[in-house]
Amino acid sequence: MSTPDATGPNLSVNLCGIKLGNPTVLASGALGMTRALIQRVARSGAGAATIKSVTVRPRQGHNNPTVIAYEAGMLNAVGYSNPGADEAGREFADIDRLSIPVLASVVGEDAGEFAAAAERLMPCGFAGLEIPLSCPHTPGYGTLAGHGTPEATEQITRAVRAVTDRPLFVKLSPNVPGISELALAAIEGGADGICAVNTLGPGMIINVEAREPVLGFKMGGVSGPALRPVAVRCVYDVATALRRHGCEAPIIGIGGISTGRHALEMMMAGASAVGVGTAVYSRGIEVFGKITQELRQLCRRLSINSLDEARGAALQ
Amino acid sequence: MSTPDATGPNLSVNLCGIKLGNPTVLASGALGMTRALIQRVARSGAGAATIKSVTVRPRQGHNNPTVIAYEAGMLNAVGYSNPGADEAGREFADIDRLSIPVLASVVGEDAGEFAAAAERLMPCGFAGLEIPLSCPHTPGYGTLAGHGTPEATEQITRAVRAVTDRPLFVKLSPNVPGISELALAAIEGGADGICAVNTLGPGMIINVEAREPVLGFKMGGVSGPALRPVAVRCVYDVATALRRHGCEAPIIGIGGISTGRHALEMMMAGASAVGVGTAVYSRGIEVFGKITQELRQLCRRLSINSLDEARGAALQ
Amino acid sequence: MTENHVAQPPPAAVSPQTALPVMLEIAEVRRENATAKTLLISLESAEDQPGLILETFTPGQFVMVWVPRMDEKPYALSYLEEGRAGITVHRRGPFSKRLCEMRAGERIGLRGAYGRGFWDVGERAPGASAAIIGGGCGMAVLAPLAERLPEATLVQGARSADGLFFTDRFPGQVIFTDDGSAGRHGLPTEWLVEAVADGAVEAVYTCGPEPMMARVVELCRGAGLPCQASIERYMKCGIGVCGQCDCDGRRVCVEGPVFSGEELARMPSFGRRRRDKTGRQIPVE
Amino acid sequence: MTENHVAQPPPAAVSPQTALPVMLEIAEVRRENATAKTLLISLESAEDQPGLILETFTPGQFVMVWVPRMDEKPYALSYLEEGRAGITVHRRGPFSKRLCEMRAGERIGLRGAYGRGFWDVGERAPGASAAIIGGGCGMAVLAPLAERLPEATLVQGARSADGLFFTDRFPGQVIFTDDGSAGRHGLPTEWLVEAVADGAVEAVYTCGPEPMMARVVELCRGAGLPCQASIERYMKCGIGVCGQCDCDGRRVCVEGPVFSGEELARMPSFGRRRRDKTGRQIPVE
Ligand SMILES: Cc1cc2nc3c(=O)[nH]c(=O)nc-3n(C[C@H](O)[C@H](O)[C@H](O)COP(=O)(O)OP(=O)(O)OC[C@H]3O[C@@H](n4cnc5c(N)ncnc54)[C@H](O)[C@@H]3O)c2cc1C
Ligand SMILES: Cc1cc2nc3c(=O)[nH]c(=O)nc-3n(C[C@H](O)[C@H](O)[C@H](O)COP(=O)(O)OP(=O)(O)OC[C@H]3O[C@@H](n4cnc5c(N)ncnc54)[C@H](O)[C@@H]3O)c2cc1C
Ligand SMILES: Cc1cc2nc3c(=O)[nH]c(=O)nc-3n(C[C@H](O)[C@H](O)[C@H](O)COP(=O)(O)O)c2cc1C
Ligand SMILES: Cc1cc2nc3c(=O)[nH]c(=O)nc-3n(C[C@H](O)[C@H](O)[C@H](O)COP(=O)(O)O)c2cc1C
Ligand code: FES
Ligand code: FES
Repeated sequence: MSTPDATGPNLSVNLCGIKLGNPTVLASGALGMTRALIQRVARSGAGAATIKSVTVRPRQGHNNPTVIAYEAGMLNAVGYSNPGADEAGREFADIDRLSIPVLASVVGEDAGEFAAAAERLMPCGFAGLEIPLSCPHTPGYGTLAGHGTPEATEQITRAVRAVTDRPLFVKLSPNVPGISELALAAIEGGADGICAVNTLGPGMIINVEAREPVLGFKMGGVSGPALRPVAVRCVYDVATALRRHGCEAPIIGIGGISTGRHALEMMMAGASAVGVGTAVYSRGIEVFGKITQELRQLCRRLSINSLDEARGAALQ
Repeated sequence: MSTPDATGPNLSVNLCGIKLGNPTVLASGALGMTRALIQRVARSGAGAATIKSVTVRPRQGHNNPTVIAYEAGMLNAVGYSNPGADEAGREFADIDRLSIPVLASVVGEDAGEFAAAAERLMPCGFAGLEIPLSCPHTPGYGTLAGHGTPEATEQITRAVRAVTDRPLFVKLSPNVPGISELALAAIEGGADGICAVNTLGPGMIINVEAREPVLGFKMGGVSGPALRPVAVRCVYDVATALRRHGCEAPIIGIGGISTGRHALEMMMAGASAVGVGTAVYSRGIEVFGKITQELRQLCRRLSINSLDEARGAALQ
Repeated sequence: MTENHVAQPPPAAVSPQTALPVMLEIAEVRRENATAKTLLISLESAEDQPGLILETFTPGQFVMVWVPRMDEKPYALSYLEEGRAGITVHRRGPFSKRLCEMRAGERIGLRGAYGRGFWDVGERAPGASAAIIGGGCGMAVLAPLAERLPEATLVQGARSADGLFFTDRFPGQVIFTDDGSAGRHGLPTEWLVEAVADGAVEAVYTCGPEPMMARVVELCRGAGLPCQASIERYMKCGIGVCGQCDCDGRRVCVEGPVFSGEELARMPSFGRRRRDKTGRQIPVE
Repeated sequence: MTENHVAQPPPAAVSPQTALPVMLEIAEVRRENATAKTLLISLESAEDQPGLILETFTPGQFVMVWVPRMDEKPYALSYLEEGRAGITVHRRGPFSKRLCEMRAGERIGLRGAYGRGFWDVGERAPGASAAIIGGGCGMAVLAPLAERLPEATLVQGARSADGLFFTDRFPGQVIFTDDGSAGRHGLPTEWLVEAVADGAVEAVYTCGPEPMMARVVELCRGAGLPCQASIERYMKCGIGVCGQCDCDGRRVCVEGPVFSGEELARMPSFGRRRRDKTGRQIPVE
């Protein structure tokens, strides 16, 4: 899987020891609710996958509509619905039997809940762990709970770091004045890598006939094409800051990636791998294989033999 | 002009005494570099227009590319190129002779420069004045100069308030954790109304062949469809905060408006009028007449007789 | 005859890039039985708010129905006529209750139609020798199919007479009730057992309570008959992205809700487990 | 003959929703004269990076040329052949100097072609009796037009022999030099004065230094001849949104760069004032 294609560029990626055959990663929240769907994502060619975020206790989430799409992207306010860490632990038991590495994703209202959820899930065999501190539309969580400050970032990261040795990624919000500070705080707290970014905004779409916001929670995070340039800039900022601090922590670049060209753009901004969520809607579940194929062709045309050559190529 | 169409809904708007025949306003930076183009915008049916932002001294701005468009919106990093307040004063002399009200827009590196530019320009006959505290891509200005904090907002607003009696609008950034605080700070500083919002991000688009960001300044503010849901939510937040404080200051909602439906959506979120920038590209300079016509038909179909009935209809 | 002639289902219609509810006026409300109503919705203003995909509608596809300030849930289109679409709602919980209280002139939001409906219908599938077997509200899903296959035998099962659907719409149908208050006493699967024994049926389409469908699929499998069933799973996005409607790795909203008997045979949860709103697995029925 | 037959210019091509440079390889560099070179650019990889709008190219349209880490400026397409497009660059300041130093194999970014080119060319406009009058680098703009109007008289003016363009490409052209080092001694406008007097010309297309074009437009106006001129203004966006290229309320990038004599007569800045990068008005020439 991580063996380079004899006839093409080497698309394999090593994320703190996690080996990916290609840089596409299922982003948290798309499909990753069940083991069976993650298996399908693996079959469709993803390099790795992230499960939908899990809390200690079960959550119903917001009422529908929770996911809507407009011409420039998607808005969602799912509200962290999930069956709770115990049930998720059963769902994802022996997850390391899958053909690709799978990352856990856990959230909580405070550092203790983050750590508790991580502790319950990690024995399933997850290759690594992501902690989003950045959801813009769930009261009690993410930016609505102040998790997006450097202090909270460092504190929560430290708490989770204490319960797992597996590679730990902190997922940041694009809706902050200085994302680099947050990245450095995460590294300070013990993170091995950064996921950038979570959804933008939040945004709102109002139906004028109903005189009412469409989403059940009224507002939701923006993903897809609308987010892409902001996400690329965030990755560029984070990569620049990490370099400046001599830190080699990898970045998973997430936001609006739907083609091989987008993936390469994100990697040139400094990402080692790319997360894909909304494009499952616009290009189908086969999007992982499609992106990888396009990336392979593009690298060939541009004489890029390995992703190491591309990573950060646009940084100063 | 402000007389309601006998056969249709009343689309006129009164912005702190500034009378608009319809709610479309040319947003600052699109076309508003010259008096002649503002005249064309007036002929194409805009309710009002804003000039491109002016500084005390002339500025070259950033190198090209300064404006690019991708599938979900536009990125710009013009960098406040302008001929300076003296030359702009000549360009826009007797601007009150135009058939529509025109708003000045001034920026500076500090409160004193804002006030100086305003003092030089207002005698031209501008109907009102906008001060953007929110540009995300010009060092020394806007959010890159810390103008987007409640303290700076109040201070700069107060300085400009001291030099003009005309309606004063403060233009806010969507890239802040709490836009409502900024709106309240602006009102506290003496603003008569709020413009929400300036561009998003910044964002970055990298050309993978060139391995280089496309914009001359590498990153730039995102406008157009990508911005719309975030802008609508910002207006919704600001309107909610102003209501809660019993403040009736009007909001000019700006961001991604290109159809009558978008305009109505923005007004239902709490805006009294709507700014239009990027849509000059996507629908041509005739966009103002098109939006107004679509808005008229939509209001008719929804039995909305005056925009007062629509304004804030989606607020709780 | 093998299952092969239905084994290559067509891909679901390509999703448009927008998925936003379109508000439409209810033109007429019809009572169908003691607990169900049909809302006939005017498509007149759908032109002003583009987004619906009805040109390519196939029976079995569903729409997401939005009641502002409340919720949005999936309902099959039970009618699609010139200028009107209909959903038939069985009163179960608070949302379906609210829909059943709607009156003509009120507006609801629709997006869709989504999903993969019944396929190979009326072209390669046998007409006269096909059976359409509905149970309860499953009749809403099957009705447009029954209209396109007028030669097929329509068999409906209900608890009792006051739970029957569309008795006037399909006069020739075979009716079963659990309590014998109308039609034959018993379950519609009994009809299928006989028909299979007589060799009188060559293809089966079904929708109803999952245990009933599981029995139908099992019978068809035993007899080597092609069969399609429309299943229900909790839905959120309706467009294949959230994963909520998963049934053994298949997203019911885009790869279903109609599946072939072959597919269902490879889905161990069918007839056994579904997921609630949190994603937790719970038993079916 | 009135100006009416060119008075209704077609609208500029509808902009696509993306405006991003496409990086293309320079296939060949040709020296045109002492200070100008032509870059012939391969369109081969344009398919992989869609964005160029060349199918609808009309002579007079321009592309925005990007040199990464430097700047992006407008250049007319001087060639458009199977698989290749060309720009001809006169060395003036640092950017054009950099372009003139480019070698085959290097890549530059292009977006466009943008703007309104010459119109009614070869259909309603007279062929044999048309004149194309170019001065200096204006020849780059006019060359594709001259190719489409082979019957027209092409008149070129230059300071001296070593500033001439395309002498081999258009062998039949009439040449003027300020110093008499080649062709006739004097200005190409002198040719127009004579031709007008002889009644030998029925339509004029021009591009060159603005004072020259102003004189051409004035002569045509006096003679009642239809005329089109391509003008230069400082450009930023190239797509009609920033307002930088304004000339009396017309955006040169989308409503121009080609204007009719009638339009130019209503543009008081033509031949007099342009704007620098800050937007300040400065005298032309
Ligand atoms: C593809 C599909 C087509 C359907 N077509 C019809 C139809 O034509 N007529 C009809 O009456 N009903 C139909 N349903 C069921 C309908 O969507 C509702 O589930 C039902 O009306 C009960 O909702 P409630 O809120 O009133 O009751 P509740 O008490 O909330 O729910 C009753 C049961 O319905 C299920 N349910 C609730 N919400 C959803 C949801 N968002 N998605 C899926 N299942 C849910 C749950 O399993 C729950 O146990 C369909 C469902 C699906 C998936
Ligand atoms: C529609 C159009 C078509 C053009 N076609 C050609 C062509 O085919 N061949 C050619 O050599 N040149 C052409 N130009 C001019 C070209 O864009 C550059 O202006 C020129 O090459 C000088 O640039 P520089 O930076 O080297 O010199 P500078 O010293 O920077 O500029 C010299 C002068 O060029 C003008 N200029 C500079 N930048 C721009 C700009 N971004 N937009 C418009 N004018 C500018 C200024 O008035 C300046 O005084 C065209 C311009 C326009 C508007
Ligand atoms: C429907 C949906 C649900 C999501 N749920 C989660 C989640 O539970 N946890 C999380 O960290 N991010 C969540 N996200 C954010 C994505 O992981 C991702 O950061 C974002 O959507 C940007 O990537 P994209 O443009 O490829 O979708 C969700 C996104 C979507 C669209
Ligand atoms: C090319 C361009 C230049 C702009 N220049 C300015 C400016 O000088 N001052 C300002 O306040 N806003 C400026 N803006 C922001 C717009 O006024 C507006 O807030 C933003 O573009 C969102 O609206 P839109 O989506 O309708 O374009 C500029 C926007 C664009 C696209
Ligand atoms: S309901 Fe979201 S994937 Fe099916
Ligand atoms: S260059 Fe921007 S409007 Fe013409």
